[in-house]
Parts: sequence; C-alpha cells; structure tokens
Amino acid sequence: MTGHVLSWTTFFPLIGMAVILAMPRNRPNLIKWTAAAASAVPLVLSVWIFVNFDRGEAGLQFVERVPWIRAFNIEYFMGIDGLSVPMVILTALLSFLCMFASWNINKMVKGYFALFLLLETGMMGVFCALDFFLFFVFWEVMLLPMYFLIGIWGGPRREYAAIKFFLYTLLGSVLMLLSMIALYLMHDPHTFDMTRLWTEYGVYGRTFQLIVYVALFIGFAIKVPVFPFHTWLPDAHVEAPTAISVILAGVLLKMGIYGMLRISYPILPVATVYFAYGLAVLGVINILYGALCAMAQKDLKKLVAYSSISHMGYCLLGMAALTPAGMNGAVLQMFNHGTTTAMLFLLVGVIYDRAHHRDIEGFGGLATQMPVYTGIVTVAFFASLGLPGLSGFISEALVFLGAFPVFQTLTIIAVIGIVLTAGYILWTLQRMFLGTLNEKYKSLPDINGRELFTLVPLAIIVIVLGVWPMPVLDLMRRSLGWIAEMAQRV
Amino acid sequence: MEGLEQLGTYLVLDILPSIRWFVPEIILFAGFTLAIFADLTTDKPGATRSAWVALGSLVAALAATIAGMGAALPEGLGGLSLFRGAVVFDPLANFFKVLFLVATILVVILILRSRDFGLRKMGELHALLLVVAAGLCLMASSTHLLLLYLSLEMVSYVSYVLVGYVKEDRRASEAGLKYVLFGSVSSGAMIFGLSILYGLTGEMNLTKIGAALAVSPGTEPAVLVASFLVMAGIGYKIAAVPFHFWCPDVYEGAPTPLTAFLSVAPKAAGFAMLARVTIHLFGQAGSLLAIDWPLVMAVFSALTMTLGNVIAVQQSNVKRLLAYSSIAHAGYLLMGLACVDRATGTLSERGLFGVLFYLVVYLFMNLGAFAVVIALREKVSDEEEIDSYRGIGPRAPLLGVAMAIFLFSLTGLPPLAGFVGKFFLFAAVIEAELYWLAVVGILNSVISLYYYARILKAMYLERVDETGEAPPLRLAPSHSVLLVVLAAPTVLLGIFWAPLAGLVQRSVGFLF
Amino acid sequence: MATNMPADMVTSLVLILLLPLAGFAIQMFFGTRLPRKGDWLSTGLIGISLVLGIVMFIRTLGVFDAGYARQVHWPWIDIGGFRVGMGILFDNLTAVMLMVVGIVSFLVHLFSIGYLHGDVRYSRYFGYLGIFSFSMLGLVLCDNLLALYVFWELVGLSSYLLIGHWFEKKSASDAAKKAFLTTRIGDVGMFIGIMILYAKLGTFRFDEIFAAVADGEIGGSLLTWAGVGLFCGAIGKSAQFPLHVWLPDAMEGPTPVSALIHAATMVAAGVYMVGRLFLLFTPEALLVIAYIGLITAVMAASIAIVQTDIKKALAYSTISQLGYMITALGVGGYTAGLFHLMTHAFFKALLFLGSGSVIHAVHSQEMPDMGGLRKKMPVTFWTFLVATLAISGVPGLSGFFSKDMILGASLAFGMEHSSHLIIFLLLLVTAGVTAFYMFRVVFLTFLGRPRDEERYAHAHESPAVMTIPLTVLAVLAVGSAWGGWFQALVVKPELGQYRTAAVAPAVPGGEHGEAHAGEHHEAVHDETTIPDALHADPEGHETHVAGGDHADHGAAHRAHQIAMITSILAAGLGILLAWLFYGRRLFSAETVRRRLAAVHLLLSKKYYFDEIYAVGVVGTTLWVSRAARAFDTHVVDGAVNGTAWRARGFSWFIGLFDNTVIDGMVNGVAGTVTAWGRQFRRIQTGKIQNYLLGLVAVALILAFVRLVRGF
Amino acid sequence: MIPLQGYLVIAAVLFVLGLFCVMTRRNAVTILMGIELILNSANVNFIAFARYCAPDIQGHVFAIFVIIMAAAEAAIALAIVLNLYKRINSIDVDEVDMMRG
Repeated sequence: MTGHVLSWTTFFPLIGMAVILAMPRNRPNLIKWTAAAASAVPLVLSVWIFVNFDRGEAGLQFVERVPWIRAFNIEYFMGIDGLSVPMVILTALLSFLCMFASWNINKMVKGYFALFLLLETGMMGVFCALDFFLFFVFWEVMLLPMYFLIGIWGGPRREYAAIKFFLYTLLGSVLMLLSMIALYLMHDPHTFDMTRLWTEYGVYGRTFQLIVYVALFIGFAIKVPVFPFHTWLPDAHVEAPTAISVILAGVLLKMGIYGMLRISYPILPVATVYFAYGLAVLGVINILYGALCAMAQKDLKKLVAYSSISHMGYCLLGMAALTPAGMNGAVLQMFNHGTTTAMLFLLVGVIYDRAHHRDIEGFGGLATQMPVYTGIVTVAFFASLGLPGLSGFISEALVFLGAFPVFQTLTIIAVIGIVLTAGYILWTLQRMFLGTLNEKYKSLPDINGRELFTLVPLAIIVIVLGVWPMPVLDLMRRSLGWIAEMAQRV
Repeated sequence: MEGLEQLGTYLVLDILPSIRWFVPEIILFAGFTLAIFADLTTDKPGATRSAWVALGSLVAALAATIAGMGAALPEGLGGLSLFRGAVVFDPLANFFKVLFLVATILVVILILRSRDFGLRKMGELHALLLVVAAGLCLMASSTHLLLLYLSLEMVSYVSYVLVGYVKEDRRASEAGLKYVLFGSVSSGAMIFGLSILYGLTGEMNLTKIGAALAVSPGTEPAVLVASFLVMAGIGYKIAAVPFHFWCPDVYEGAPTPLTAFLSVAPKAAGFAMLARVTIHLFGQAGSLLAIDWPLVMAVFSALTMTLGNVIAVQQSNVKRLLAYSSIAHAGYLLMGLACVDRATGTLSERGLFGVLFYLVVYLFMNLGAFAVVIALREKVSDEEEIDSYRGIGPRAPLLGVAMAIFLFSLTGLPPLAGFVGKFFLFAAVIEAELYWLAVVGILNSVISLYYYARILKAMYLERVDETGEAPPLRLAPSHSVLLVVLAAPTVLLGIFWAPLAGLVQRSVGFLF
Repeated sequence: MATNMPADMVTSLVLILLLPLAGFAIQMFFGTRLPRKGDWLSTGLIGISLVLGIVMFIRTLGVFDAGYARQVHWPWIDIGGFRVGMGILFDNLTAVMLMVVGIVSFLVHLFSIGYLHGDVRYSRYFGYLGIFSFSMLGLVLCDNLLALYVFWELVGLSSYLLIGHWFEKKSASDAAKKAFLTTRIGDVGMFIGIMILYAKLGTFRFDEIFAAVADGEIGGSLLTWAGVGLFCGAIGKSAQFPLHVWLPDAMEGPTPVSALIHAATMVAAGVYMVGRLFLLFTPEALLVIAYIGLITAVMAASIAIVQTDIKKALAYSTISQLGYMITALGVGGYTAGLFHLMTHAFFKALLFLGSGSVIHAVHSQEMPDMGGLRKKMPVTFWTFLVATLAISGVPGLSGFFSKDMILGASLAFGMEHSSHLIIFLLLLVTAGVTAFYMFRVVFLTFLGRPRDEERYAHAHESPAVMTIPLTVLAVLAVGSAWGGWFQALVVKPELGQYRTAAVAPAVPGGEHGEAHAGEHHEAVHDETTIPDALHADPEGHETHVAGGDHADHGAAHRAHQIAMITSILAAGLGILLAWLFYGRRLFSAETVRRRLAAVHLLLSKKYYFDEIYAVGVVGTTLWVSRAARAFDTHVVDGAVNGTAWRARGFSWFIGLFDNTVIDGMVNGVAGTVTAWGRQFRRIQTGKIQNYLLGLVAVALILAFVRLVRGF
Repeated sequence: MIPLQGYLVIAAVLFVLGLFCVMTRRNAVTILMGIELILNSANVNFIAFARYCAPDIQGHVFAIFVIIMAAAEAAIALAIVLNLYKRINSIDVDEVDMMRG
C-alpha cells in the first residue's frame, strides 16, 4: 500500500466512483456515505504523506515510474515535491469536506457524486503527474465532470456558464497541447519526462523558449485566471452549486500557477526571466482590478469570485519576483486562499440554503439572528482581508517582502490593494451583518452541525497557520528554492 | 517465389500466381452472388437470411486478410504487385482492408437493428454492401491508373444506389440525384487527369509513372494540373472542401446506417487512395516539394476543417451536424498528409502513421455516434432535430454516457481515443513545421466542442419537465451491446493504445 | 543586544501578554454561560497582568538605569533566504507603557461593569476589551518591526470591534468601518517603510536596524523615506492630520472604550512607535513629524472650541494633545513627548470616564442639556475638575510638567533655528486655547444653572464601581509627574550605543570640529540644514549621556524658564477667558458666534474634511469600481447585449462604445465564429448547379493562386 | 497526319463544354449528357496518347473501360432521375433543393 501511495491517493476515488455507479438509484444516503468514504481515504493518505515527507529533500519523493506506451516512451510517472504536497493535501481536504457540503443535492444523486469523485481523481493526478502527457491527460479529465457538474446542478444560467467554462479552459489546454508536442519533439529520444525536460533545457533556442512560454502561459493564465482571460470565473462561480464553486476556487484556480511553477519555470528559464516583469504587472493588475470589480458587485458569490482574482494576483506578483520569500509567499498564498475561499463559498452556501438569494443588499443585521454564523464569517472575511494573526497576512507579507527588492514601484501599488480589499470586505460585512435585522429573516436558523463540520476544520487551519506557518512553509521551502534557482539558469 | 520483375521494393507477379494473394476480394464477390441467391430463396418480407450470408462472407474475407497479413514475405520485399502491377499486396493495403471489412460488418449489424428500411426486400442491400466492400479493398490496393478509376467508380456507383434505396422517401431520391451528378462530374475530372498522367509518361503503373516523371524535367505544370484533377476525384470521395457540397444533403437524405457507412468507409478509402498516389507517384525525393505539395494540402486541410466546424455550429439537425463534423474530420486527416519530411522530401512517416491511427479511432467514435442516433430514432421519434433529444440523458443512462464518450472523443479530449489520434496528427504537423496549420487545427478543435456539447446540453442540461423523472427508456439489448462494442475501444484506445500503434507502425514502416 | 532576559522576567512578561488573550478566548466561547456573564473574569485577568506590570515597573525603578534593557528572541519563520523572529524587548519605556496600559485598561474594565450593566452583548464586550489589551501590550512589548505591524493591525481590529459594539446603529457600524479603513491607509505607508528597511538591511529587529543606521549602512533620502513611511502608520493610528477624521466618529463606541482606546492607549501607539524608532528618523523626517503634529494640534484645538457634544470636544482635545506629543518628538524633545503621553493617558482617561459618568446620569451627550451638575455629582465634578486643571497645565499637576517640557523643547529648538520658532509660538497659543475649551466644558456641564430641569431632576451620582476608578485616576493625574523619575528613566537614546563597526562612519567632512567625542545624530549627514544643536535637551540635566556639551547647557536652561513662565500665563489667560464667557457670562458667546459666523461655521463643520473625503476618496473609488465592473461585463466579456446597457446609459465612459463597435472581446470572438457559420451556410443552397459552380470556382481560384505563385 | 496537340485541344474543349453544360443546364438528363461529354473528352485523350506516345495498347483498353463505365453510370443516373420524376414529376434540378443550409 505504501509503495504506491500516490497511485492509491489518485485512483481510490475512481474506485469509489465505480462502486457508486453500481449502486441502486433510489438509495441516496448510501451513495452519499460511500462517496464520503471514497474521498476520506485520499485525505488519510495525504496526511500520511504530510507526516512522512522528508523536509530536507528538495527533489522528488514517493516516485512511481512505470512505462505506459513504450513506443513513444510515455511513462506513468508520478512523484511529488515540496510544491505539490500542500496542493495534494488541500485537494484531499476540500474534496472530503465538499462531500458533506453537497448533502442536500437531491437530483441525480448518483451522477453527481460519481462525477465529483472523477473530478477528484483528475485534480489529484494533475498535482502528482511528472510526465507531461500524463499531466495533460489529468488536466483535461477534470474538464468533463466540471462541465456536467456546473451544467446540470447549477443555477439559472448554468448552461451558458458551463459551456463558457469549458470553451475557455479547452482553448487554454489545446495551446498547452501544442507546446507539449513542441517540447516533446525537441529532445533527441523524444520524451515527455519532465525531469529530462528540466535537465536538458539547453536544447531550446531563445525564441523557441519565448514562444512556448507564451503559449503555455495563456493555457495556465486562463486557469489562474489572469486579467484578460478571467471573465469565465464570475459566471462559473455564480452558477455552480456550492460544493463545486468551493472546489473550483479552492483547487482549480491553483492549477494554473502550479503548472507555471512545475513546467514553465524549470524548463524555460530564459523566457521566465524575460517575462518576469510582465508577470508582475499582470499580478498587480489582477490585484487592483479584482478588488475594484468586487467592490461594485451586488451578488455575494460574484464578489467572492472577484476577490479570488484579486488574491491570485498576489501569487503572480510573488512568483514573478523569483526570490525565496516571494516564491514561498506565492505558494503559501495558494494554500491559504484555498482554505479561506473554501470557507467563504461554504458560508455563501449556508446563507443561500436559508434565504434562497445572494443579494448583499437584501440582508441586514444578521449578526443578531445568527451569531455563530457571523463569527465564522468574520474569521473568513478577516483572513481574506489579510489581518495579521490569520493565515492571509503571512502569505501577503511574504509576497510583498519578497517582491519589493525586485519590483519597488509595482509592490507599492500592490500594497494599496490591501486597502481596497479591506474596503469591499468591511462594506459587505456591514451591509449584511451589522445594522438592524429586517423582519423577513426573523426565523433564519443559525448554522447547523453538518455545516459546522465542514467549516470548523478550515477555520482552525486559517488561525493556526496565521500564528505558526512553519509546518506548511517547512514543506515547500527547499523545493521552491530549487525551482527558483532552476528558473534563473542561463 | 519468382516474379516478372522487381519494381522498387515490390515483386511483380504474373496473373495466375497473383490469384493466391487476391483471396479476400474473391470471397467478397462470391458472397455477393450468394447473398442474391439467399434473397431469391425466401419471399418473407424482412427476411434476414441475406444479412447472415453477407456477414459470413465479410467475416471470411476478414479472416483471409488477417491470414494474409501473417504470411511471411521474402525478406527485402515491401510487398507484391499482383496482376502485372495492377493491384498491390502490402501491409498498408491489408491494414485498410481490415478497416473496411470491420466497418462493413458493423454497418450490416446496424442495418439489422434500424427501422429505416421498413419491411422491404433487403437482399439487394446486403449484396451491394459486399460489392462496395470489395471496391473499397481494391481502392486501397490499386496502383494502376485503370484500377484506380474502376475501384473508385465501383464504390461510387453502388453508393448512389444505396443512398436512393428507400424509393418512397423524397429526400433519399433527392440525395441520390445530387450524389450521382456531383460524383460523376468529379470522377470525370479525375479520368481527364489520369489521361494527362498517362500522356506524360505512357505508363499506367503509378510507380513507373513516378519514376518517369522524375526523369522528365519541365513537366511540373502538367503534373500540377493532373494532380489537381485527380485530387478532384479523391477530394469528392473524402468530402474535402470544394468537393464537399454533396456531403450534407446526401448524409441527411440517406438512411442513417448508410450515412454512417459513407462517413467512415469510403472516406477512409479515399485517404488510402490519396496516400497510395502520393507514395507511389511522388515517391522520388524532392518531387513532392517541387509541386509545393505541403502548402496545397495544408490549404485544403485548413479550408475543410474550418468550413466543416464553422457551419456545423449552425446546424440544428443531428445528421447534418454529423455530416459537417465528418467534413471537419476529413480536414484533420488531411493535416497528416500535408506533412512532408524535410530531409527525404517524401510524405513524412509520422504523418501517414497519424492518418492511419486516426482513421481507426474515427471509425469507432463516428459509427458510435450514428449508432446512438439510430437507437434514438428507434425509441424516441423520427425527428432528427437536436431539441428532440431534450432530457434523454437521465432517462437512458447507457445511451447518454455512450453519446458523451463518442462526442467528447470526436472533440479530442483525453482520456478518450480521439485525443490520441489528434495528438499524433498534431505531432506530425509540428514536426513538419506547419505551425500555422497546427494553430488552425487546435482552434477548430475548440470550435468543434461547441456543437458537440450542444447535443449533450440538450440531452443532459436542459430539463424537459421540472416535475418528476420522465420514464426511463429501455434499450433493445442488441443496441446496448452494439454501443458497448463501439464505446469500449473509444475509451480503451484512449488509455492504452500501444497494440494499435504497433499494428499501424508495422503497416507503415515498410515504406520508409 | 544579545537575548539577555532572565527566565522569570520572560515568564511574567509572557503572562502579562497572554492573560487578556485568554480572557478574550473564554469570553468568546463561554462568556454568556459564566455567572455575571464573565465580567469578573476579564477584569480579574487584566488585574493580574496589571499587578505583574507593577512588579516589573518597580524592578526597573530599583535598577534606576536609563540604559536598562533586556531582550529575548525566538525564531518564527525561517525559509532560507528569509528569516523572521519574534521577541520581547523590555526597557524603561516598556515598563512605563506597561504601567499606563495596565492601569487604564483595568480601571476601564471596572468602570464598564457599571456603565454597560445590562447590555445585550455584555460578555462579548469584555472579550473585545481582552483582545484589545492583548494587542496593545503586544505592541508595547515586541522587539521587531514585523511584530509591531502585526499588533498594530490587531489593535485596529479591536478598535473596529469595540466602536461597532452597538452595531444596530448605522452610525456606529459606519464609524467602525471608517476607523479601520482610515488606519489601514496609514498602515499601507507603514508597511512600505518596513519593506524599504527590510529590502536594504534584511532584518526587522530594532537593535539590528539601529546598528545598521549607526554604521551608516542606510542613510540619506532612503532612510528619510523609510522614516516618513513608518510615520504614516502613526498618522493613521494617532489620528494626525490628514487621517484624523475617524477619531471623532469613533465616539459612537461606548464611553469606557473611548476612554481606553481613543484617549489613553491605542492612539498613543503612534507616539510610542515614533519614540521607540526615534534613532531611525533623519532630521528631515523629524521636521515632517514636527510640522504634521503642529498642524494637528492647532487645527484640533480650534475645532474643540465650538463642539457642543461633550465626547466630541474631548475627542478633538485628544487629537490636539497627540499633535502636541508628535511635535515634541519632532523637535527632538524625546523625553518630553513620551512624558506627556503618560500624563495625558491618565488625565484624558479620567476626563472621558468623567464624561461617561455624566452621560450615564443625564442620558445625553449634548452639553446644552447639562449644567449645574456640581451639586448632584460631587465626586465626578471634583475628579473632572482635577483633570481639567492638569490638562490646562496648571502648575503642580502632572499636565504642567509634561506640557512645560514640550514647550521648553520647542522653544530651545526655535531658538536654535529661528525659522522654526513658529512651532513654539503656535504651541503656546494652543496651550491657551486648550485651557479655554476645557474650562468651557467644565462651566457648561457642572457649573451655572441647570438648563434641562427634567434631566437635572433625576441626575444622580454614579455608583461606587464607577467613581473609584475616577478617584484613582485623579490621584494619578495629580501625582504621576512628581519626583522627576520619568525624566531620569526615559532618556533620549544615542546612536553611539548601537555602533558596532569599530571605525567611525565614512562620513565626508569628518568629525565636526567643536563637537565632543559624543556621536551626534547628524554626524551621519554632511550638509544638514540643522546644525548639531538638535541634540540639546532643554532639561539640562542630562545626567547620563556621555560628554553632554556644557556650552549649550545655559541656553537650554534659559529656554526652560521662559517656556515655564509663558505657559503659566497662557493657561491663566485661557481659564480667565473661559470664566468670563461661561462663568460670569460677562461676554456672551452668542454675540461672538454671530459676529464671527463664517469662522464658527468653518470650525463646526470640522474644516469640511469629512465632506472632502466622502466625495474625493470614497466617491472616486466607488465610481472607479463601478466603471471597472462595467468594463468587465461589457468590454472584456460582452455578456450583456448592447441594448441593455445603452438603455441604462450607464456611464459616459461606457456610453462612448457603441455595441456594434465592441461586442466585448470574448463574446465578440464567439460572435464572429457564428457569423461566419451563417454566411458559409448560405452557400449550401441545396441546388446542384450551385454545388458544381462552387466546386469549379474554388478549384479555379486555388489553381490560379497556385500557378501565379508557383512558377 | 494530325499532330497530337490537335487531339489534346479537342479533348480540352470537349472537357470544358461538358463542364459548362453540367453547370448551366437545368434538366437532369441534359446534365447527364454533359457528364458523358466529359468522359468522352478523357477518352479522346487516352486514344490520342495511346496512338502517339505509348508503345502498347493500354490506352485503348482504358478508353474501352471508360465507355463501359459511362454506360453503367448513365443507367444508374437515369434510374435515379426516373425515381425522382415519380416523386416530384419534374426533373428540373432547381426544384430539388428541399435539403439545404
């Protein structure tokens, strides 16, 4: 079992899916509990990985390498390093919690949970794959379930949002396909093995690197999303069911940045350094543009979606700096944003289940009616606002301190972003929770046990990492140092 | 094994010794006659005796071909040129024969289950199908100008009859007329082209013509005109743009199983012939580059893909949509043939490999999609509009999932076979440095997602009635089996395609 | 400074810090279930931490050494290239601040038991007081910039929670939001300052930074920018001009909160920070600090004169006094500024609690409703009077000593640099105005005839739990400054203590001829506009600094005498005028108001800062955000079809684009694909003739292009 | 004797005429005649080349085959046209546009 821990983590949900498909259609509870169990195993395994991961080792661990298609030397090559471990844990945790968040799905329950487990396999695979072909297959495997999950169980404009999401991401991934093939053909014995792509980077000419970097960047930027390619995110988020927007924001957004750190940075160092400033500029635009758009939103979920765009901007800025603090800050921000936004979306789900609308102006004075709920919302809001003592601050501070020596003016502009973020968050907090309670919501029940079960673990993580971030930072610092050093080879 | 002469890597055999290598086609012709007899012996409407005869002969031919593939040729020989250079027996031809026979078998099964034909006499249909199968095998293996023409016409003429088979249906006869007229003009142009080729070299065998052309300088303009005209004939068969006009109307008018057949087998045969011509006629180094072949093919490919995809987006009739989708896929396949190996100046091995691989994958997913359309015509309504598919997904899970697999594979999404096929084609294009074509190709894939997903949207996302679940659809067991038979390879070949890759490599390797 | 803090001191300091936090945690989760809703628990915990604070304070008194400092440091974040530690720095200044925060916080806890009796969120209020005390104590104890920033924001959070305690009132939640956002703007500047220092020096610890400054590793304009950046944090937190607008609104919070946060502790954090990082500020930076402080002092004092709400009046007086402290530090009066901070903390807390007890009795904050409460509330009156005397600078009380020192320092500074003499003059005027408006408040509330009979009828003295803190604070307001212990303990630090590099800093122009071996602040710069008199300290009895320059001693002493005399005169004049206007009503305030109507309007409208910011800062941000959203949905996404947003005429910026010109980049692309599809579809006419025509036409075109291009 | 080019010119002219007839005539049968013209132009070509350039009779054999195939094609085409005539009792090609788009 421990020999192939990554394969088990990745493919156990698939087994769960098969079991669920075999189940009778009229036993929803049985299906839900099996799905929860199927996603619990990867969580346990990921905790095991967290414990047994060698912090001192910058290279790859838990490597599994089996030839898949010998003729084109495509291998089933799985392995993780400091960069992927936090993501694996985040995926496992959020998928497990989202099982419980989707407890009140009542339409085509079997289809929903089967697709959800397939989605989890796809995500886990992306973070563990080290063969570019395998990485691409897992990357695309995620698209199918997402399309149906948004399309069938979504909100009123679900079809439009689903197809828009699919078209955007597919455009990005076909560009990635071309770059993958271009890289594949450049090497003498054609290979997809990323470790060889890293080491033999000398094979590529300068213009080749620039072109492939841009193609890959567009593919990843659509996923992040970076400024001009972001318009699918608000639609997808608003229409997706709660659990799916949690996964969409919590995990899927991180794949863009993970892809760049795993593929573009080590393989195309000349292009990385060349485009670093551009990336930083895009990061800052993301921060400010996301915050400004969020401030003008009426729908709570759309507001959280735009805030995700703003928060991912920090990752871009940190990543572009290529300094240890910047890189670690960016990856920590990915993890923190994952937990914080997951909380936010779960909380939106809670209020939506009760009031059946997400219009910020429509609420008022909820603090008196739902005190516990307000408490958790305050923790989540202030974490995303970057209040010290909560995890958001640590990653933002690291990003700023890492990016300042490299891009002075950009970082100063970016720091202004924290005021805008504070602005729209506190304004929303005030409009929804403070002030007098309007009579319509006299009878709103406070948060129930199941919802608490999904939220409390995340809240604990947010607070603990705010005070003592070393457990996660310790994981990633050597690998990120190695990637930063590789990205700056000439 | 003595032969008349050594033509390149082929040993030319005389008439009588060649018969031994011509067994599959002979079986098919025998089957044809048997099927007619079988039909004469029963007058019960809807009798399936002729169908079983047809299936029997097809399977026998398939067995013969596979046996032939196993036969060890003397070393050094790429293949045998039978009947003094008329037809050729080599791994490439055998590969295509297997493909055609499998396709025909599947279509015969489809016809057995479909309601399209009502209760009329089916004997002729099965007989004609056998003739078409034989014609296809000939198309794949002919290297003689006359054989090229004869085999093409054999397939075309029979197809005209098959399309118009259901006499009462006005649309079928209209389709038949369009098919006849358009087909005849194209083949007429082709013959004119062939005559020019013959005129230039005085030879009838493609390899000899190729050799003669290489020797005679200054014939480029004439060769170009000739190749254009030949391309007219072949282009019509694979429904490439400007020769595709017949395709949507014929596919919509013809009975669905036949549309399925037309969209797979003859199209593959067209590519086989095109490959055969490019390999033998322009086999010599540099001859392809002389007439700027990559650019011409690339333009054809780009036009076909883009037009196919862009119009498909507008379609509301499923059969017309699948028609334009098959035009688009012809475009993708042409990408493979546009790749010329810079070093040797001949058709690139990876390109041909990609085309062959994609044809196999295309066979399964396209037939699958048509099988679902047929199954739905059985269960739901004759209506072929996409809206009539509303809410089918949840009601018929196997059907819905199968259709999802076929359509997403047609789009080219991993982990399905369509992706692997496209992957090889794109690899060939990038290796041949036709970057702009690769970009056009991927943009088309993205556009194609839109109309494939529209069908799935109708089936799954749009809910007909918000109330309870509609009654689940029970599929006929044979339909379910057929769907699984077609869906399994689409998925399996997406996950583990080493054996197929090996087979294709063996059938292509000997040429390079 | 190595970590040389003895173990017992570490434990007690950590205990002081964590007890209030424990109180917060317990209140949050179990508050309502505790007997009396847990107010005794919070008060007890802060009491213990106060006792420990007193013990530490006595220890430093025992040592009685100006240079006394102990430090302990633990690693926190270590990721290779980036290392940050957390630690505690305990020196005399910290000891004093522990005392101030401890005492005021404990007394406010006591006072709140009475004041907030029966409040709907009683336990949560004490929880918030707990987390405030924790953050304030943390801010005072920490030894590095990043920790300072962390506690800085936590203090901001607690003030947000406490101001918004009665969030049912929209004005309260607005005030809370305004406070947090305004201070956050200041924090942006502070973080930029921290980033500059970290980028240059690679460390956050105070001692290492001072050593680097001393060794000349960082200097000139960069250090100035860092200094000004850090000072922005102080501008935000200590409500200095231009970010002072949030403090008056913060009066929406319960009065004990105003006393604790917006009088004594939190707002003083800015002053404490400038004090703690004093060596960091270059002369230019100090000048900026001085003038910002001055403007704040003058402006706030002038507004305070016309306030009718007792709490608003005290709020503006706080802003003015903070301006005082900041100016003091700006002109180099390190001890003077911090001394005033301490004394101000006590008497301003007393004033607020006094006003709280009045409000509690009269149930109104408007002074016109009060009057003649002297007889009804004797204790409150006498304690309030003592505080007023202190703040006006009447000799003998604590206010006098600290305010006098500030005036002395500013006069000495003014005498050195005649161009800056205006600082002393304006400060003097402000001292007089302060005395005037404080006594105005006393006359209006406690003396004269009661103006509202009904309120006066059932006004009564506050219960013991509220009057005890008043009396304690009164005692402190009087006696805390006696004995000159503060001046001896808290002395201006010198760069010399931190110099590590053996060689003198490579400063062009070498040592100044006449300056003694003592290193001077400005030794680091060559062309300083301010000659080295900067270090001269008016108190004259620099007992400790090595080699003080005796030549200037006389000048400093003289400046001190003049300042003392003038300040007493100004205070007397102020009190006299107040008595004339409101005591004997010899002149009627009414006529002055009518004749100077324009000035009165300007002052009562608080120089229109709120309106300017509402339209300027907030207005433009909201407009830009609406424009960004419109841009996002229409230009980038084009999701909404053209007619919808043109009909709404959303904004001129978007109105410019006709939707036919830009259908939104993204949906535009999708639009073109479908448009092509419609066009190409039409060529499939269904007629055979057209098919053949199409075939031949396209074939000909391709052939023609091929022929022309090919040969 | 007539040079080879003469025949080629005739063939080419025949080809173009056939093409033109196919494109312009509305009567299905006339279109079939046009097709016959095209096929026969190819025949002329074959015979000419066989006579002038080729040593063997392959060209002539090819021509014969073309004639046979032309006959077969005419049969099938006419059968379909007849069937269509029964449906819409008109063989005007322009009316046969039910399927389009």
